[in-house]
Amino acid sequence: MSATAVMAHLPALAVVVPLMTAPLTVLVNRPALVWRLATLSCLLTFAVAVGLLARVLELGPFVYEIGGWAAPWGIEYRIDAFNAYVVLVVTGVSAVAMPFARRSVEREVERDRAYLLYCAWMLALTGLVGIAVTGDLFNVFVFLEISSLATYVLVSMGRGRAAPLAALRYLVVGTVGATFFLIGVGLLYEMTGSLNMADLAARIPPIADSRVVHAGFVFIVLGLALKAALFPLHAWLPGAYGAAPSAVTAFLAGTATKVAIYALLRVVFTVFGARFAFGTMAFDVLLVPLALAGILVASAVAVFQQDLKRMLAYSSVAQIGYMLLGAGLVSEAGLTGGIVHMFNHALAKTALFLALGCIAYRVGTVTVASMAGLGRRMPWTMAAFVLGGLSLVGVPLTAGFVSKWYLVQAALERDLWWVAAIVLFASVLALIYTGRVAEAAYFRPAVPGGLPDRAREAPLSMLVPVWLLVGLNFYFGIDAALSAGVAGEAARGLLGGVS
Amino acid sequence: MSVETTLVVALLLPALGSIFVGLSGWHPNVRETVTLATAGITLWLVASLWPVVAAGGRPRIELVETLPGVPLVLELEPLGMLFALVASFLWVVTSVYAIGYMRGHHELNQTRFYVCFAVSISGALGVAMAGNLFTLFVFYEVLTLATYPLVTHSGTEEARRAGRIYLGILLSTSIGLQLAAIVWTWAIAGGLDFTPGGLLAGKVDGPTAGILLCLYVFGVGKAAIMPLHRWLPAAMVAPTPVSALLHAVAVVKAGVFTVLKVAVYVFGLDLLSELEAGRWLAYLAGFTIIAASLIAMRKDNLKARLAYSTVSQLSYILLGALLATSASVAGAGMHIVMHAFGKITLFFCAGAIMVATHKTEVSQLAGLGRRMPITMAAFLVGSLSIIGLPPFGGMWSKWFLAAGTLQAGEQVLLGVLMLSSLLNVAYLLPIPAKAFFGKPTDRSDAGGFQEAPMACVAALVLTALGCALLFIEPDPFHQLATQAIAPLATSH
Amino acid sequence: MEHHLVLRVAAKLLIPPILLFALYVQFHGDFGPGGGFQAGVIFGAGCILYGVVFGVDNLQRVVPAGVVRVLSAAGVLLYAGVGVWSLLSGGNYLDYGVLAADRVHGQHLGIMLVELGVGTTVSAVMIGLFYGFTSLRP
Amino acid sequence: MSPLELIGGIAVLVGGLLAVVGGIGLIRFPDFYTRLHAASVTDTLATALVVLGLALMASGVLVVVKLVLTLVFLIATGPVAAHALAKAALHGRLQPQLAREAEEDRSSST
Amino acid sequence: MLELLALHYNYLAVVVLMMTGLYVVIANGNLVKKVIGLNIFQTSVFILYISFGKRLGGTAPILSPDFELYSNPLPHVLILTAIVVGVATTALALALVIRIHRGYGTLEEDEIERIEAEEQGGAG
Amino acid sequence: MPHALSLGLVLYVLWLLLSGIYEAWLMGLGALSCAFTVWVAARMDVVDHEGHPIHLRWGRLLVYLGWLGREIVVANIQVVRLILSRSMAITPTVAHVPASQRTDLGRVIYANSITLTPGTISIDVRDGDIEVHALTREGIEALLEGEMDRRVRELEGEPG
Amino acid sequence: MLAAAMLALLVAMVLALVRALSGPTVYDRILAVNTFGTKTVLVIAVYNFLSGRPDFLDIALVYTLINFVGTVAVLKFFEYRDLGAASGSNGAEETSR
Ligand code: NA
Ligand code: NA
Repeated sequence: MSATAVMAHLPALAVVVPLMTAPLTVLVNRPALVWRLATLSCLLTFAVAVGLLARVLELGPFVYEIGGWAAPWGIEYRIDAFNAYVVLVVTGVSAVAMPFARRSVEREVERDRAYLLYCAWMLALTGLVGIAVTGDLFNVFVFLEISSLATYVLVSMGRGRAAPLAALRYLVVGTVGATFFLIGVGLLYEMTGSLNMADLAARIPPIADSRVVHAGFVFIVLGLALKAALFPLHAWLPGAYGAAPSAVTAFLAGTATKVAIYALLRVVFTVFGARFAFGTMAFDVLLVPLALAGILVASAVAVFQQDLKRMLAYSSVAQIGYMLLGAGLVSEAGLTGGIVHMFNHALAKTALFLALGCIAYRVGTVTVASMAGLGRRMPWTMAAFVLGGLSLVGVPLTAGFVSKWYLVQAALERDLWWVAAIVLFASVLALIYTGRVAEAAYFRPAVPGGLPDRAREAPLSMLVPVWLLVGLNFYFGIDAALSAGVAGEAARGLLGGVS
Repeated sequence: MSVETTLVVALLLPALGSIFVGLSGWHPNVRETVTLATAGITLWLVASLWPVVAAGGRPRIELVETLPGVPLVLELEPLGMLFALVASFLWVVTSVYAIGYMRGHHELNQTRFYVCFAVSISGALGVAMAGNLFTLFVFYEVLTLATYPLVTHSGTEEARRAGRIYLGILLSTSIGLQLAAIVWTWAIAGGLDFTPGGLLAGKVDGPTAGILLCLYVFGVGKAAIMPLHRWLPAAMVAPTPVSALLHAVAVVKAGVFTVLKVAVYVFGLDLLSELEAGRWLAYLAGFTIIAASLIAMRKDNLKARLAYSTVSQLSYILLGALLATSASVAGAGMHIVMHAFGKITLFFCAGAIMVATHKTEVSQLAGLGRRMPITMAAFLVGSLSIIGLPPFGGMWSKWFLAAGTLQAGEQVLLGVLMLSSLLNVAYLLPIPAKAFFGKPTDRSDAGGFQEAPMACVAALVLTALGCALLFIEPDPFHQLATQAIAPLATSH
Repeated sequence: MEHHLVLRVAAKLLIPPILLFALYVQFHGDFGPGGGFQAGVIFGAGCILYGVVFGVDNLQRVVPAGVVRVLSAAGVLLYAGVGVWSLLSGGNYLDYGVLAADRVHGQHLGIMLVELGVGTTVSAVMIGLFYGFTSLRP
Repeated sequence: MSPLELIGGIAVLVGGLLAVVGGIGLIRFPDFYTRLHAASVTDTLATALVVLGLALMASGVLVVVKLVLTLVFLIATGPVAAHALAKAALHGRLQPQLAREAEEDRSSST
Repeated sequence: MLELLALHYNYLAVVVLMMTGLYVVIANGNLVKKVIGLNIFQTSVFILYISFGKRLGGTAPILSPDFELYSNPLPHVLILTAIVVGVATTALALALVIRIHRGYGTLEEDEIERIEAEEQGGAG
Repeated sequence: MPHALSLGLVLYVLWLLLSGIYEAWLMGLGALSCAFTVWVAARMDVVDHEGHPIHLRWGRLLVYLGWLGREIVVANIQVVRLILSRSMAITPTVAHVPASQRTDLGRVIYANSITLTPGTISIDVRDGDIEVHALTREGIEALLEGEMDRRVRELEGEPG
Repeated sequence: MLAAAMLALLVAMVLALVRALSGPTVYDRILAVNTFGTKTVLVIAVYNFLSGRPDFLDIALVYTLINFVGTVAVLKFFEYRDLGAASGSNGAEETSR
């Protein structure tokens, strides 16, 4: 196939590459080889994602028909700036976390089960990318469940007996969410006879008064909100993130909820349209307060966590609030802020979880108490953690700042000064919980015998991914032209679908 | 090297130097040589820009467009020049002092100290050279974060608590209020550039401007207006060179400088002088001046007393900025310089006393003048300058501030300034008086001459001389301060 | 002694027709997508019935765990591979029409292979899960 | 509606009603073993009536074959499952609630 | 009329099943029962989809005459896929349940939470 | 081997019945499928006189099924009456019923017939008898009369 | 008529569900779930006719099979606490002599 032919098939390749890798990981029996295969696949998928984004920015939105059948009967992949952006985030996080995973997995997962982890990882990636590229609602469900099932497996592979418990709890909530989504999709199908998003978008307005459509909206939104861990439906997340193997947590934190948010925004803005969602259904009346409550409550809870994985997990719940707040403000600035925060938070949170993975690798436990004196023992890791934390706080020149800038701007645009105030206040909470770690690491002397002897700097193969992300946090904080630019384009695309 | 390049290099040099400082950590001599060399070159670079700015040049360079319409811009205007000069000069002096102090005090983690110190200077210079509100905010935060490890330096529970308060107040106000104000300003004005005559002039109505002003004034926690002053006394647990950095060189000065810049270039004096909120804030500054002085009087701990003194003195500058007259703004600008030299002298002295005698309380100092005559003489000089008495530089800034209150028709605030000077006398002068004329409580003080290490003494003598020199030659700084409001000055 | 005589005999009678029915569904998916899932489920269920009644060791003898692992992977590979084949033949992903000179024939061939992949994977995964369960003794 | 369809419909309806009766038995009967009997009402006659009724209404041979196959499978597996259930319950020491005389018989015989 | 009624009773059954399943999932402390509840909950959707059958057929698309065999394959796929997903989920859930039982020796959530709390208390 | 051949044949008939499409391609697939199934079944060791009882008297089996169907209908009516009766006059009974069949298969058919008939359930199958739970004592008594036992025994041919 | 039959079947399903939830023994529950499954098959079959599309008969068949295998597996698990053992002492070997 020529290069142009490859370009034409990028949407399919983004799904096919990880999909083909998954069975290969099962067939290959040696963990080291499996990892190499998975890493190669992740990098390849990322390259595909880059190509996809470049193509969209160059040509504008385009459609790829799976199986060569035209929509609405065949399944089509519909690519615009938003999809391409999300695919880039997902594959990028995977491509960074996978190289990191080898050492981490060696330590945290039994050797003969490692292949299962890589297989599930690739399937999760397949599902997540699939959700992002497909233009068919039922296909979203299928990919959602592929990624979810793989994710449950991944979570259950964490150390200790808490891992299967967390996985099961996640499974229960995730299944309820997916089932809600499926019900909603079914109701829409019943009313319109279509599953294609673009087709639905055209067919819904004439029947927007139907109660079945309303119910469909509620079910779909509820289901995706569960998957996205929108406060107060977030209870599964800290347990799952806390129990999963470190590399998996980093991968999930950067991708899973974001893709769910993508799906939510896609359905709300593209399928139902902002007029229906926010006009008829008054969705923002619910979404904005919940997002804000999530930002505040989860941030506050994070402050009191002793386990750092759980702390960051609660922080994620808060950050999800930011992303959805942007959507709830229903403006270009708000959506841009929400979408760019998907990108920026992926950079920051993945860096932080990977840094935690380094600590877990050397120290074993990741509690605030076990950080004491670690600033000297693992200087590069801790520095990365602190810098990543700055991005989470939203200090200027870090990626996190860019998101907050847009969100505050969007809030002020609508004269919601108190929303702006909460957004900013929560940054201070983020400061407190990340600051606590920095304080312990640098200004608290190590308890004699508190750190194991092997607690020295993490190996280079783990540090490089961490610092790559830290560097990107600053790069995209200093020059946000690309990240914010594409997010803006995606936001305009979402809003443009309405008017 | 073009002027713009010089600007960038001067800004980045301390940060780059910090890397070398960090790398040379295992060799204290190399480390300190690098520190001094970096400080010296930085001062030379900054000074080389002075003639350009004095001649009316406004070197400007856009580094990168972070967000659409929100670039990182450096621009050096007179007020910034003034601040940059003070900061870079005092860095040299403080570095000399720090070497003596840190070695004499056998501090741990000295490398971290020097690294953070250098980054802080970059932050301060960035604040001074910021061409728009966003850039200023960026470096304001850099400064906050880089000084946090310095405040927490000793790692004791008290130090960590102080660090928490420090970071908590400074970051929460800056992110919570200042950033909001900046975004709002952007929304109103469509840009963030510092504009002579005021970015917001003519674009905003009274009440909105009032709220914005409050956001800015309270959002700049480093200016330590009450009730946001708590971090400053708390931070006195830090080593003395850090106190110098906080109180004189960089941190609080960055705070009041920010308010001054906002007053002059964002609101513009015309708009500001009409704002009711500005008046109320000026009164709050007046209250802070008196209240902090009263608290200072009751503090026996020397550094705590000096810290409250700083709180009080900072509000002089706020007062000057908020009154928004030509004289008050000039006075405010000059007070940045004058207070810096006076207060750094006092802290150097306090540190020298601590290194030499391990004394921290005012009540322990009786009779110390015989043992440490040079230090106590310098303390007297610093005190007099802070009080505003001739023949020291502090007199000039107070003079212009007083004139400013009258220009603005605020006789009450003139009274505040007068009363405050008396209070200054009451809490500062007893210290050298006791030292020279008091009876030693401690037998060792009766012994012979025993000053702090040479580097410390040299530094504090230098700054004390600076106080005197500023009395004789205040013009360069007065010129810079008035240049900033030149359009206004001609219109009055 | 013969504890589950009824079950044993019933299973012996039922299993061959079940397996055949699975294959029937596999190849008669109405030429539309979907047949593979059912077929795989049925085939897997038949095998599991055998495993439940005659013991997992016997089932392991019939379908060793390694074979199950390979089959589950091979099915996915077949599924995805047909898609790639259609890509390489100049069509879109899973556009089977290009797989043969005659579009209809190509469609049939493509669907059959894809369904075979699905069926293989589904049944292998089911058996694999059964092995997983039985190896996890509470 | 053809007579065949009518008969089929009636059969299906009767089957459905039988299923309800079975369900009632499932609720009313006092213990597990007796409930098994109630369930077998559905397993046998109700199922047969419904499926055969449907077969009478069916239009294609294929549908009839599938229906018959379903019935055969249901009839073949139903008693096996019921037997397995009863046996498992007994093995799990679930004692049947017996009529008094029968209980005496049983105790005397063992 | 009767058919309409039946259709509505269908919805009723779906809702009843859904609520029952959800209730068991939420209210029951036993993990196995939770899984069963989840299953019931999912089953409600299958029934919902099947009860759409009529409409599903109503919109059969007409493709090119070559492919009349493909007349709407959708309903099949939808339900089957959903069922397969449901079965996979249940299987995974049960596997997890077994591992949990092995780890904690119980499947009651209260009990597990108590054990967890004790562990936390012992560690901190 | 005869079992395997016969099984393959029976399965192929089933295939043809189900398929309804008599093209060479699909019929070939059917043959392959049957062969594959027989192969798997042989690996499973289920192709024997129990798994594929060619020795049964198939003619009698049809007669028996007819008889059994009638019994089931009758029994159904009785149980339905019991369920719906207000007093619910049940007398649950457990008893051992003699089973005179010579083969396991025969006993299984007998046990399943008992279970299929509402009102009686076989709980356990032993060599000489079957333990039965009945809803009423009459159910046991009917079984003890031995007609079903005899009819099933007559089905048994010579195991091959 | 079919609709009424369907309604009846649904009622029966609800009754089974009640038993499944109220227990009291695990065997009651399994029995109820098994019965529930049988009725689900019937409902699917009837609905096929009601909607005029006999597409789902395959599903009904599959469901029957799964219902049976599932019941046996669950029973076995509860009886022996182990899915993997051969039922009773004899496996296929014994009978295949
Ligand atoms: Na997250
Ligand atoms: Na019976």
